[in-house]
Amino acid sequence: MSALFDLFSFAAIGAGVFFFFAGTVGLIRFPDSLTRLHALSKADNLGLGLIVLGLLPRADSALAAFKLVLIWALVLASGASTAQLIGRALRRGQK
Amino acid sequence: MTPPVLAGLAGAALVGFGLYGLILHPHPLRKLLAFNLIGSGVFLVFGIVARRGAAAGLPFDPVPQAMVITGIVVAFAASALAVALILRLAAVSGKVTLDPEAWAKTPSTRPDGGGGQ
Amino acid sequence: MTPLIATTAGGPLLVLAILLPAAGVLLSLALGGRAAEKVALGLTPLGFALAWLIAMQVAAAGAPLVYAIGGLPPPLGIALRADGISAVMLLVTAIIVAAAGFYARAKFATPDGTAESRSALTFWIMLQAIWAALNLIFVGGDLFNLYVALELLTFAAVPLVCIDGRPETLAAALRYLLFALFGSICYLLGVALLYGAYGTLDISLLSQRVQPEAIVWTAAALMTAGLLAKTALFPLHLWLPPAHANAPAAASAVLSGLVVKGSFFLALRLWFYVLPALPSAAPGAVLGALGSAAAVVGSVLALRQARLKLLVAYSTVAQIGYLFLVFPLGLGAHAWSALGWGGGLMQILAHAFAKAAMFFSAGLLAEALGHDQIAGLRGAARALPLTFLTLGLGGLSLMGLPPSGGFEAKWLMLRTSAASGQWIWSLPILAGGLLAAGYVYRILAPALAEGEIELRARPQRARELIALALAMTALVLGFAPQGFFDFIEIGRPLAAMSAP
Amino acid sequence: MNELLLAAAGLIVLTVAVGLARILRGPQDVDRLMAVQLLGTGGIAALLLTAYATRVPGVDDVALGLALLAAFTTMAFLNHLAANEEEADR
Amino acid sequence: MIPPAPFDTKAAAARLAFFFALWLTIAGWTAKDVPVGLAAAAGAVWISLKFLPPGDARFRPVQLIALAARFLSASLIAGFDVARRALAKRPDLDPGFVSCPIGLPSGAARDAFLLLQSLQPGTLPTGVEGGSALVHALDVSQPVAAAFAAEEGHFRKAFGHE
Amino acid sequence: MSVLPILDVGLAFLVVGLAAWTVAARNLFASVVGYVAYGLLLALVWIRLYAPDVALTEAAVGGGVTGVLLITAGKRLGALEKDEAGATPALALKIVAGALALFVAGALAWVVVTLPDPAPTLAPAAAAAADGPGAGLGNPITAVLISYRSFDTMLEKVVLILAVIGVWSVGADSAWGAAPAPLGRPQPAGAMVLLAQILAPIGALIGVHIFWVGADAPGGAFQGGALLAAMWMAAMMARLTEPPRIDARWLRLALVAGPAVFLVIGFAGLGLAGDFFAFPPAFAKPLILFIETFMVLSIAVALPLLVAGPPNGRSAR
Repeated sequence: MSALFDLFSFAAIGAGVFFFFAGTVGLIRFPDSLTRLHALSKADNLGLGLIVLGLLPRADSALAAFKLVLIWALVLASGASTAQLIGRALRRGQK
Repeated sequence: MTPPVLAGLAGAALVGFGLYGLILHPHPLRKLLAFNLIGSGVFLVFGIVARRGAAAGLPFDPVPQAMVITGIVVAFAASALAVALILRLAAVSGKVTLDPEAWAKTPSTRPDGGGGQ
Repeated sequence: MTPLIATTAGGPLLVLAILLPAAGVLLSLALGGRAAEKVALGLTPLGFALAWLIAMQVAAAGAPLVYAIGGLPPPLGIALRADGISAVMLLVTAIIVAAAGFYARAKFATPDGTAESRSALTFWIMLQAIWAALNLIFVGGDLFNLYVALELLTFAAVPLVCIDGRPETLAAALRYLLFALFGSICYLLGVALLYGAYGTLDISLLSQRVQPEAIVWTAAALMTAGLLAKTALFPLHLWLPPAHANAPAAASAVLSGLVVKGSFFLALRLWFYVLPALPSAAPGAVLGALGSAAAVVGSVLALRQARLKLLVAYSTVAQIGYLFLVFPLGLGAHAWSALGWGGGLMQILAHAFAKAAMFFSAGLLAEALGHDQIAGLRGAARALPLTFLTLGLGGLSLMGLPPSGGFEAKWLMLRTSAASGQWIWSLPILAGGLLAAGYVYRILAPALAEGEIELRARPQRARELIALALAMTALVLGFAPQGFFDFIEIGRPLAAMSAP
Repeated sequence: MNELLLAAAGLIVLTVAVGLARILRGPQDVDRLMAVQLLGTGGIAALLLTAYATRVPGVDDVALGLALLAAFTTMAFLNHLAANEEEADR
Repeated sequence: MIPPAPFDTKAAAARLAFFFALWLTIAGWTAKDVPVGLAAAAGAVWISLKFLPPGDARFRPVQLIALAARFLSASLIAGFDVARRALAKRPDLDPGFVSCPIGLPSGAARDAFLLLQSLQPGTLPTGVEGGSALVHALDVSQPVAAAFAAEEGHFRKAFGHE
Repeated sequence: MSVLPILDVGLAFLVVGLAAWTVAARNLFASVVGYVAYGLLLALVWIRLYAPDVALTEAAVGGGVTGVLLITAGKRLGALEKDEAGATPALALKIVAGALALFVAGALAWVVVTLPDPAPTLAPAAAAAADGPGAGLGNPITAVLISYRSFDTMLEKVVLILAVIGVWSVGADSAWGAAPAPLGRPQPAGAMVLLAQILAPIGALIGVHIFWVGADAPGGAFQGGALLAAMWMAAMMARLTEPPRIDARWLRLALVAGPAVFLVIGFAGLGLAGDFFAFPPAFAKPLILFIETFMVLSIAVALPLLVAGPPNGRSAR
């Protein structure tokens, strides 16, 4: 059972790292600020989500697991909001 | 290389960079950033002292850590006061130079009529 | 092995001396408006009484008063400790703060029709905060606690510099702040190293444990450099003249007379009390050389100033230089050390009183004439005799002419340099005295000359008398009895070994 | 397993470090800020991984604090853009 | 700015329950801390009522769960989408703005919808002007506006904004 | 073999690299952003030094409040920078400064690496005193801050108050008593409002938790107060609420509450426990929590005021 959990953790965390990597590549490679913003707001949030998912089986209690999810949710809300705000500023030609 | 040693070397480097910036940058906000770098380097030194002091079941010596917390508060207050001064200076005069020559009003203490402008 | 540091009789007075003005700060802010002035002035007699009581207790005990806060002795807790010089400095601070407070009433009264004004509230709160910070510096027994006191002092002093809001004062305040922050962070780094080396920051415990090793030298160098920046010792003096010259007179007096002494006092604590185990010749020589340079350079720069307040501020740079001669002349356990120690302390006191009196007078002069250009002083002495008498008496002490505290200080220092064979230190003392005569002459000569002068307003007699009283005090110090010098020996490590 | 968690944390820190090239390159202030956002998210991830590998107590609260404050600097930054824009429009 | 609304007991109770549950999540269950938790939750309710007065949203649990599931899968797809485009030999992009009409009135509900929408694959709303959300898309050849309208329908169902 | 060193070395390089960037950047704002990123990373470093309390402080102050302060200043001054750039330091000065910095850093590194072994420590003393003066607080750092070194902590709050007055005092005379300028723009975007509406109550809850848990676990009055302060700032940036007038009575009382309560209880200690700032053992813990509650209040009020700046506009009510 624990080996299964470990495998699950490993897979999820590995995928999370991959998405962080992809987000960074997007941030470096994409040609303009608006497209870079997509890379940032989508890939990294998913990356963090997967890492949280991978850590869930290792949490001490259900409450601790919920706490991890809460952390993710907060980052998600912040990231999504600021992405919109930055996009809005860029659309208006502000830098 | 244990974390304390690494952090100690990093702290020393931070102090060095900060000192360099503090002496050289003419802009007061840059000086403030440099001061904050020195500050965090000093806090890291406290941090390694605390970590090395692990004993009696405590993974760290609580006294230096408490001092760091006090120090961070004080450093923040200092930054806020400095920023308020810089912004006010910029608002009333349109410039933020610290060169005393630029501010000297009386001609006799101002040999060539202007410092950092 | 280490004696337990325990509270002595009279110890609670030390806590009160710090917390009384600190409580005044809180009360002034909470009540706001006119209450701040009342609170600040109301506390001055209480504060003076406390300082007096502490001095009496120290004299009676012949030993330092100690208070372990919360009943928790060092190394885990914090101790306060008042010895002879602490008690003297507490008294001086109480006197000058009170003088500055009563002197400042005319300028920092809350105007009628407003509930609260910016400059008044700031001044009264910061005055009390400076008082609290200085008292803690004088009696603090823990190096980190003293760091907090240093910061308290900085945060209280900086807003006073720019209290009138002109751009050049804001720039001066900003420079002062950056220097001061640099100074305190260097100090703090030294504190971190000392804790890392010995696991305590209590001064008396440290003094027993300190060995001359690399980490101690590094810590000492860093702390000293930081304190020098805060004390404005040459070549780190650049911030002082604009800051002190542009502040209102009452604030300048406190800044020049007391605030720079706070960081100097810590330098004394560091070398005389924390590090007596270090060999003292080399650091003493370095600090003495810097001090000598400051005494000469500061005096020369003072000679060249066109504004009276700037002249007085540069004179502070020079007089700070003399203070540092206490390191080559007083450090160590020599037969002559006590003599040099007495000279150094006398210089602190004489300069504090003389400089406060001179800034007060310069402020009165500027208010009466509408400017403080030295070139425009012709005939002013006739119109403002009391003010110029004060300037003259203060100048007497700065020059080091008898009878004055300044003379006593320089005389003791000259005697020490002769007794110790370090004749080299007598050169800057004499040169500085001559240069000081030059700049005092520059003020007095035009003022005493014939000339017509138009006064905008006649200064209040009471304010002139406050300034005069301080100048007289600087003079009277010249007659300090032997008992005074015995008193400042109380609690000095190595004092027993170096009886005069 | 703990080693793997730490390795993952190390990789994320490295990735973030590469992303910080945007602070260096810009070209706009917004791009620099995005790199800080990336660092915030990646930092929280690395923090959580380290916490579960080394069992330092209270790290989840640190992550919670960082998560709460993730958007702060960006909010302040954007508010100042808006101020500039209004001045330009006038 | 916000007119004082009559105190909505039901909303307050619901929020208290929510925030207290959140407290337990954060702090864990300790009997002696419960009073503090309740006080903190009450404070949070006060803040949230002050800043976000209860509206007329009606929650429909089934649709809400459906929405959450859709949202999670969408954000997974969004991540893959960005990763694919970023790691392609040449970044596969055809970016541009798409104007999508939006029916939700301005307010918290619309902001929340846009928040969710910003996590959809390839799209990023950048504010609303003149009744239309201006959505930045990584690939404007995709049916961005149609997907946006469909999502709005789902959202309205889940929150009873019909 | 352990991978831990890889993480640590990477972290150290990143921190030092960001510091170097902060000093070396040509553009003012780029330098500020570098510093903010650096502040975030430090939280990680503190975790590696087993200092979660400090990490929390660094996250709240370095990552949040300082970030807002510096980004605001950087953005406002960015427009000025071209006029001011002026004097570039001479090469000789650069060399001297570089040599000095190198010397200091080198000496420091040497001293730090050769710190005495075994390290002197007060940890055993603190652990032994945990149930006496430590008042049964499970978090020794809180015990140090409020009990052993109460004097530092109380005076540090006074420093904070002085800084607030100092910031106010640079304002115009005519503005005295008025409120600081709003933190946000007149009509904030919907996304920002929503974010503040979500974060403020949740963040307040978390702030209270971090304060409360600080008695026994990492956390404490300063960290909790800083989070509450950040949430207030978020609400102000989204214009859900406005900065208060600086002459408001409640504001003044909230500012002084922390140190004042500490001071009063410290004085009472003389009567109750025989010493200033001593706590009677029977109810030391509730007393400490009582003091800390007011500390949280003072910090939560002081930090946003420090960021908001001097009063603005005219003071007439």
